[in-house]
Amino acid sequence: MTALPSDSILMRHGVRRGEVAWLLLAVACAFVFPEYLSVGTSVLVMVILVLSFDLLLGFSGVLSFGHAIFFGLGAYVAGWLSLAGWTEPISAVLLAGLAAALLALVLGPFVLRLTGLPLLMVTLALGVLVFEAAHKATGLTGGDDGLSGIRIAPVLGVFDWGLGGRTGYVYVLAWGVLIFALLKRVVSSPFGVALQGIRENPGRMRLIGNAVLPHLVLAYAISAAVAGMAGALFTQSNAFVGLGVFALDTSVDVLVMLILGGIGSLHGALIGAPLYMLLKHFSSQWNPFYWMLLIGVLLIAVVMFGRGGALGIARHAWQGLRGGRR
Amino acid sequence: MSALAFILLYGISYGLVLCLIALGLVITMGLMRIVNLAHGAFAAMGGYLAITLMQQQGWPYAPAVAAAVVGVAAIGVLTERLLYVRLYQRPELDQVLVTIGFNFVVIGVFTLLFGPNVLSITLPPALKGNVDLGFREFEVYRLMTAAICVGVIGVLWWIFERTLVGAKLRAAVDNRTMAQAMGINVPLLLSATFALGCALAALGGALGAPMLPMEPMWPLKYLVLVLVVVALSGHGQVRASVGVAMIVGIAETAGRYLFPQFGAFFIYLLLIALMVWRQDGLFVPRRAAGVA
Amino acid sequence: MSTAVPALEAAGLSKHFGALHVTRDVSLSLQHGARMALIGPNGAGKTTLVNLLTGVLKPDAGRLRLFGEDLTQASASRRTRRGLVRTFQISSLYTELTVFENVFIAVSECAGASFDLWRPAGKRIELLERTEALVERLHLHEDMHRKVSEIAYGRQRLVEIAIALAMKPKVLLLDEPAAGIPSNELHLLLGAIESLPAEIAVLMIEHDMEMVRRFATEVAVLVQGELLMSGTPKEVMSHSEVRAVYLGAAGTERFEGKVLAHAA
Amino acid sequence: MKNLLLRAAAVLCCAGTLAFAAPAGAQEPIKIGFVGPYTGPFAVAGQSFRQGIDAYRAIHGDTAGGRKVELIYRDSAGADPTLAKRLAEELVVKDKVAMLGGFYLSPEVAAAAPVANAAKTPLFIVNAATPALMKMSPLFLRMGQAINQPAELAASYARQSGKSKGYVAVADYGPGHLVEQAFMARFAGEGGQMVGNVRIPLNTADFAPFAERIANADPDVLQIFLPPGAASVGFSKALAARGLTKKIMIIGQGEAEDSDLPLFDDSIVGFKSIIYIDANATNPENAALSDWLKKNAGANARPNSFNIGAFDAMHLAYKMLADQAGKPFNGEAAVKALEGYSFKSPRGPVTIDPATRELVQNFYLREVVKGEDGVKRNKVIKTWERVQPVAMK
Repeated sequence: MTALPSDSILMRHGVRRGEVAWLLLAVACAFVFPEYLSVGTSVLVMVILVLSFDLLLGFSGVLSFGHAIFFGLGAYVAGWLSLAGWTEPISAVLLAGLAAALLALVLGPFVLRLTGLPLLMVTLALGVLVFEAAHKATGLTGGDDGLSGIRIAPVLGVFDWGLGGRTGYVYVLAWGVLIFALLKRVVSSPFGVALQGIRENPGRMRLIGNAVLPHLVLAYAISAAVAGMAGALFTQSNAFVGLGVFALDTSVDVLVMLILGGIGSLHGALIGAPLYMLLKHFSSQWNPFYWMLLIGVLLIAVVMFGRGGALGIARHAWQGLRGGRR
Repeated sequence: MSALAFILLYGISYGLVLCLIALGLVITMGLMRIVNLAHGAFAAMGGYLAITLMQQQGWPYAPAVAAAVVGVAAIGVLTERLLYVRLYQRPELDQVLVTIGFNFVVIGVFTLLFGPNVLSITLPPALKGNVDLGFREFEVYRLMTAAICVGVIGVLWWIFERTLVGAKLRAAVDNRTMAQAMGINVPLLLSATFALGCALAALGGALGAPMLPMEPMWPLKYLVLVLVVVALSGHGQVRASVGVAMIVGIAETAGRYLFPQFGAFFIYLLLIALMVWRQDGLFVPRRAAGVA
Repeated sequence: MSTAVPALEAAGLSKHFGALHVTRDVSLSLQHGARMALIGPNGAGKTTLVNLLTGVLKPDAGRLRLFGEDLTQASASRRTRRGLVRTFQISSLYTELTVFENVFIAVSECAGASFDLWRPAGKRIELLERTEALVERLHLHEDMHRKVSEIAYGRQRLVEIAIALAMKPKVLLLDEPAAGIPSNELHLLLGAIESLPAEIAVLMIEHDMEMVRRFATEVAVLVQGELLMSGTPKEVMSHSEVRAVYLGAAGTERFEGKVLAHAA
Repeated sequence: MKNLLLRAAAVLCCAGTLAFAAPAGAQEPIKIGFVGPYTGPFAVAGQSFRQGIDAYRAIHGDTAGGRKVELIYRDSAGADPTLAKRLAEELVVKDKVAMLGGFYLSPEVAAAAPVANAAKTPLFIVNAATPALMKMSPLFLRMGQAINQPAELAASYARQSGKSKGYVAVADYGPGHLVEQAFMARFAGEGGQMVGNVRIPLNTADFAPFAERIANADPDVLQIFLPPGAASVGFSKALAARGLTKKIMIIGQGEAEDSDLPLFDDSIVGFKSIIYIDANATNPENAALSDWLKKNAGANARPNSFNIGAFDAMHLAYKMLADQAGKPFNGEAAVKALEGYSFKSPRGPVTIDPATRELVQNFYLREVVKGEDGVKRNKVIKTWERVQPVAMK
């Protein structure tokens, strides 16, 4: 058996240097910028959410404008659990992921039959519908006021959630590493390879005997589970959850982050979310509409000229430096 | 009885404006085979342009609207030549992303130029006030808008069904390769169609400004409604879109009137149910199951 | 003819779209290891027949059996899993993936691995080795790690066949495999087809008479959705109706090998 | 790494200066963090917060209780309560602020409550108006209103004006629901009959169906509550088109402030609204604020609920610092000491209600009139003096 090139979709397993570097950087941030840990935590939560979206869009080719429903459901499940007295955080994250996955298993068989504009419209409509329903169900969601008074027990019974957010940062980072490793496992598996086949040519997959819909539904459920876990982490690290978690903006932001970072490798999420939030932070002095202008131009530029987002650009630059082939 | 009259009058006048905007999108999407989420931006440009001409240049209403339509058609051709040409061969995802990006840019520019607030259009005195229809009062403005929409849709209908240009257009919407083989200058046709689509959008945006007031977020806020019409019409189904737009307009109005609490739900539930039931469009005969 | 159960047996297949009858009462049977060609003029309904056989379309009437098992109502993917595999007239591949990855997807699917979420694909040595073997069998090793969209069209056709073989077909339908292949690459295709395992029954839909002559032991002629006749190539050729309807004088010449150039 | 080095250097420097300087406590500036929407859809409010603060400091100086006061502003941009919470946390942890202020939306306050409670930091709610917020922390002081107050006054006023058939139309979100409940309860409680109510979804484009419903119910007074901007303009047009503006009394809150009036056509004339400030009041505090705004924030800048709220927040901040001069700042004690405190605000005389930590203040009924110069403005037609906030259960 001759060796496969390292950039083959069959060779996604194994730890890359870049991944280790990213983790070291994330840990270093905790020491270098201790005042910004709560911002850092929210960046990490978004990284996890974008990872989940990459499985869906980048690997399975499902363009959804309703990803926030899973993030939001997970966030509220964590909130409800806490208010009901279930303050243990780790199990709450798992339960939130489970709830989101179940919702995806229910919706998936209907939604994933569609492609193109109908798929886009139905996921968008689902997103809006869930938002409106959450808005109406003030008894469950707290309406515009959200759920406050959320208490979270110390992580593993030891690490207390004080002001400053060190516990939150390390906790979310640990979840991020775990989830990344699991997702990586999934996308490197024959299942992950089949998903990429479905993304490229679903009709052909069917004709080689692949059960396309079940594959997509499973991918949808995994993606939803991760999004739900991100939602739970969001609630736990903020000790608050409001309707914003269901907002269409969340779905669109996630899409933009993924595209900016680079699609279909899981690594784009690691870069895209921090990049987007950093850009947003530094342009926060501006009117948010200038921010839209900036993001619009970036989006067009990345798609038209810089295929592969920040990751793709970096890779090209690296190959250029090394006088690379291809 | 009065409820029914209200729902029909307001629903149809609302649906007609939607129809005008959506028709532009149905034609361009049908012909160009791209997912164009930037259509709302052109409609909003129409509204803003008309308002600017009236407020800053002191133009009267009718010429301002007409000039806005022509102006946006020109912007449309420019955009098509510079941006959309590069998208025809791209995957759907790229088209979605670029057109969303275009929306963001347009929203940013609107805010820069016009500020974040609503800009209202001043109607000429003749269009203000109500007219007595015998069974109830009705806004002159809505009546006039409905009449213009019916007129424009009628003319389009005539062009599509009765003229050579229309035949070519239908042929190209149906089967672009075939049209090319028949010697139709497709690039020119694409530009012309895009201009037509943008002109319709701009007309809808300018005429509809009192119903759907101009604000920077307009392109995204009302895009969903327009897309609902397009998605339910089915691919390139120009005729179906008229019917669908009426249904959406009436359903929206009825939903908000009869169930104001859940009015916002109504249209989305309808969309999801119909799309899952018939993803090719409402009035499209179902294709034989499983055709690749 | 052997008396064993035929590999593939179609009986009385009919299909119409509206008033247009595209397939009328077609019956044919492929024995184990058969090499049959299906010929017919443009618009004879050859592709519709292939779609009916593979389950892309459902027939209005008629039955289909694979090794005696009734698959008339089975979905395309079920038929594929049963060993009824096809290639496409127009290449339908995963164009952004490499040749190796294209074949691997089919190998993995056939091995039932596509629901394995845990073991990395790159460590499934048995799958990788089978993929490599198929790639080599079709002489694709040079292009193995290039994207399908970047290789020559003729070689893309070979990838099609490699994918079909990866699915361990018992009955293989080749839908105009030579379409679009430049003549200087045709020998690769012919070589590949000639080296197909003998036990596979092959039905080839083809225009190119040179291909048919070299490949087929049986020929079936489809005209206006109806099976005009079938028999050995010689029998078919000597049939006056076939000549009249389909081949014409020029066709006869080509069939008899006087014109060898490939016709598009 | 660089940061660590810098910090080490800073510590060394401080240690060095300590040896020479007088005891540091009195000299060290005290910081106040202000979280507000300085950009985005509500930027007008955030910028007004800032104007109010700048005006106060221009008039009253930048020291209190012998210490220099520093302001730190953090932008909560759109509607993101978790961002507001994060900013509050950052202000407390990193910038070590002694007090927090601002907060445009109620959920922002709800999200930030644990921060104030954990750090014992007094927090001025300048705008957010949900009554229940005050229960979340004993460190909250509200510079605005509880949103039910003007709705109840509107109901009473309508009854006193002889209106008997009431209708409420509110935006379908938390504050809207509160206005609806308050108006309906008070109107019915005073013998009126509610003929209907409707909640208008925030994303509504065409308001005609709502106007139609209202007209069909045939009320003689309509309480509305909608966000300013697109919704208010659209709704007012729909009401006019259905002939309601001329026919019935319409009372709102902040839908048509003077700065927004150019967006409306003349059908808005006659629209009534109730709010706790009067931009044209002639008291010296308001005159001073008004002057400063005209000179420093543009000729069109007027006192509004946001800049007056921030102005008063600064007044209370200075008061707390003066109360605790010479001591390390204790937030809980400082808030406690303010209970029952009265002062003169640009909005008129106010007292901090000891039971609720809300303001006892005047409310003003205004009506949109069109002047001879063709400019529309809000004119006060009635004043309720020293309205007592309702104690929470």
